[in-house]
Amino acid sequence: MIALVDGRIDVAGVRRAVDDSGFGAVLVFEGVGRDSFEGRAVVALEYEAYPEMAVPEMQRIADEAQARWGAKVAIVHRTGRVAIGEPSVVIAVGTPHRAACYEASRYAIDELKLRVPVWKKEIYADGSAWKANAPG
Amino acid sequence: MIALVDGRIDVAGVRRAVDDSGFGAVLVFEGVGRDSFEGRAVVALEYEAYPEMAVPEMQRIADEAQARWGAKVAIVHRTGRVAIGEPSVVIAVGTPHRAACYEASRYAIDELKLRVPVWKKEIYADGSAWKANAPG
Amino acid sequence: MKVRVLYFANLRERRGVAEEELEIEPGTTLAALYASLFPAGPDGRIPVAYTRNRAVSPGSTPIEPGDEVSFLPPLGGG
Amino acid sequence: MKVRVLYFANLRERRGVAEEELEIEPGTTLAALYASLFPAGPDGRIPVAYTRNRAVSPGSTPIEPGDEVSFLPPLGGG
Repeated sequence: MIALVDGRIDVAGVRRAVDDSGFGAVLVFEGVGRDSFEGRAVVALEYEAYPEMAVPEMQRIADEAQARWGAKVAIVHRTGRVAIGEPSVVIAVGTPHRAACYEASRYAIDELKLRVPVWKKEIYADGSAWKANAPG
Repeated sequence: MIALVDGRIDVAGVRRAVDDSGFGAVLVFEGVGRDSFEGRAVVALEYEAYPEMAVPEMQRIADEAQARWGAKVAIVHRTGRVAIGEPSVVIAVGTPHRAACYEASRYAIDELKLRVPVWKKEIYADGSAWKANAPG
Repeated sequence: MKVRVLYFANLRERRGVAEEELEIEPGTTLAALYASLFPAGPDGRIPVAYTRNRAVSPGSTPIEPGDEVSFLPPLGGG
Repeated sequence: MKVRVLYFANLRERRGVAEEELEIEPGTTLAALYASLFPAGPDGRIPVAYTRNRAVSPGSTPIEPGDEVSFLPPLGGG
């Protein structure tokens, strides 16, 4: 399951996408909207994507994790407004053993932040700002 | 939330236990019953605990992760029979940033396997065996 | 010749549209089109990755008729 | 003197009960009690961690009246 969605992410659905009776470890990572950035109160986030590039790039990351760790990977990123405390991205990874699960999960979120064309705007009580991820 | 439970683990409930509007990353680890061990078909698992020692030890691990990474940690381990594909343990970790989340989650499961008095029996079609975790 | 240009995030806000069809000179490169659309301001230019037909491409790439072109500001996904 | 002994996993199966109250000599150590309850078989003895009153303790620890004692086989949680 690789997708961009406009409303709330069905976290349990992303988890189920990596069901496999041969897996002993499953990790679900949620990137969640925080209520502050460098001391400034954030009231919501807004995400925007280039879908025709973002979805294939997420698929490539999942395929890379599959090739490298034998992991099944599901990635769903949200677009539009995201409330504080709600996930903007959910990544589920399943593997036979846990060491590979942690490595593959970390790889997927790190690569997503570097490579997938998605942008984030922080909304404050009195304004807003586009926020880039720190470089790799 | 630190608990031993006798039936299915409410994964979403464990996740909710680490809700916090200051957290930007949440990881849910599931240790899941696998369908084979060294090529032998496993039909189910059975877990047994020393509850009066296991629960305080899980709490200590959560407290250590809190002190070291500022993480909120919830740990639920199941006892009794666990079907293949179902989680025997669920660990939810929330932190402000993701690097600490991965470290704290990995710490919690690694320490649990080393320190928490829980035992696992693999059930085969034609027998069973107690299985210890590999040493540290 | 015609080219389809997509804008995202702060570039979309500055341009005021999410996409448009433009008429450009044959041989125009990705970097030249970006520079002409977004003149440097007091803070310089937003650094971008150039894309042509949904693939990241060098700024020196000449645009072909009918291409879909975009300029990706620093990413913020996750 | 009386001591409460708990058994888990393969030790529980070998002993046939999950717990029992035993009468032991004053001064008996954790290791001595384990050795007397589980004589070494052809494969030797299952290696255990000794516990007294729910705390892991050295095998040389003398058992006190009323203690809760156990022998933890290699762990398999997770």
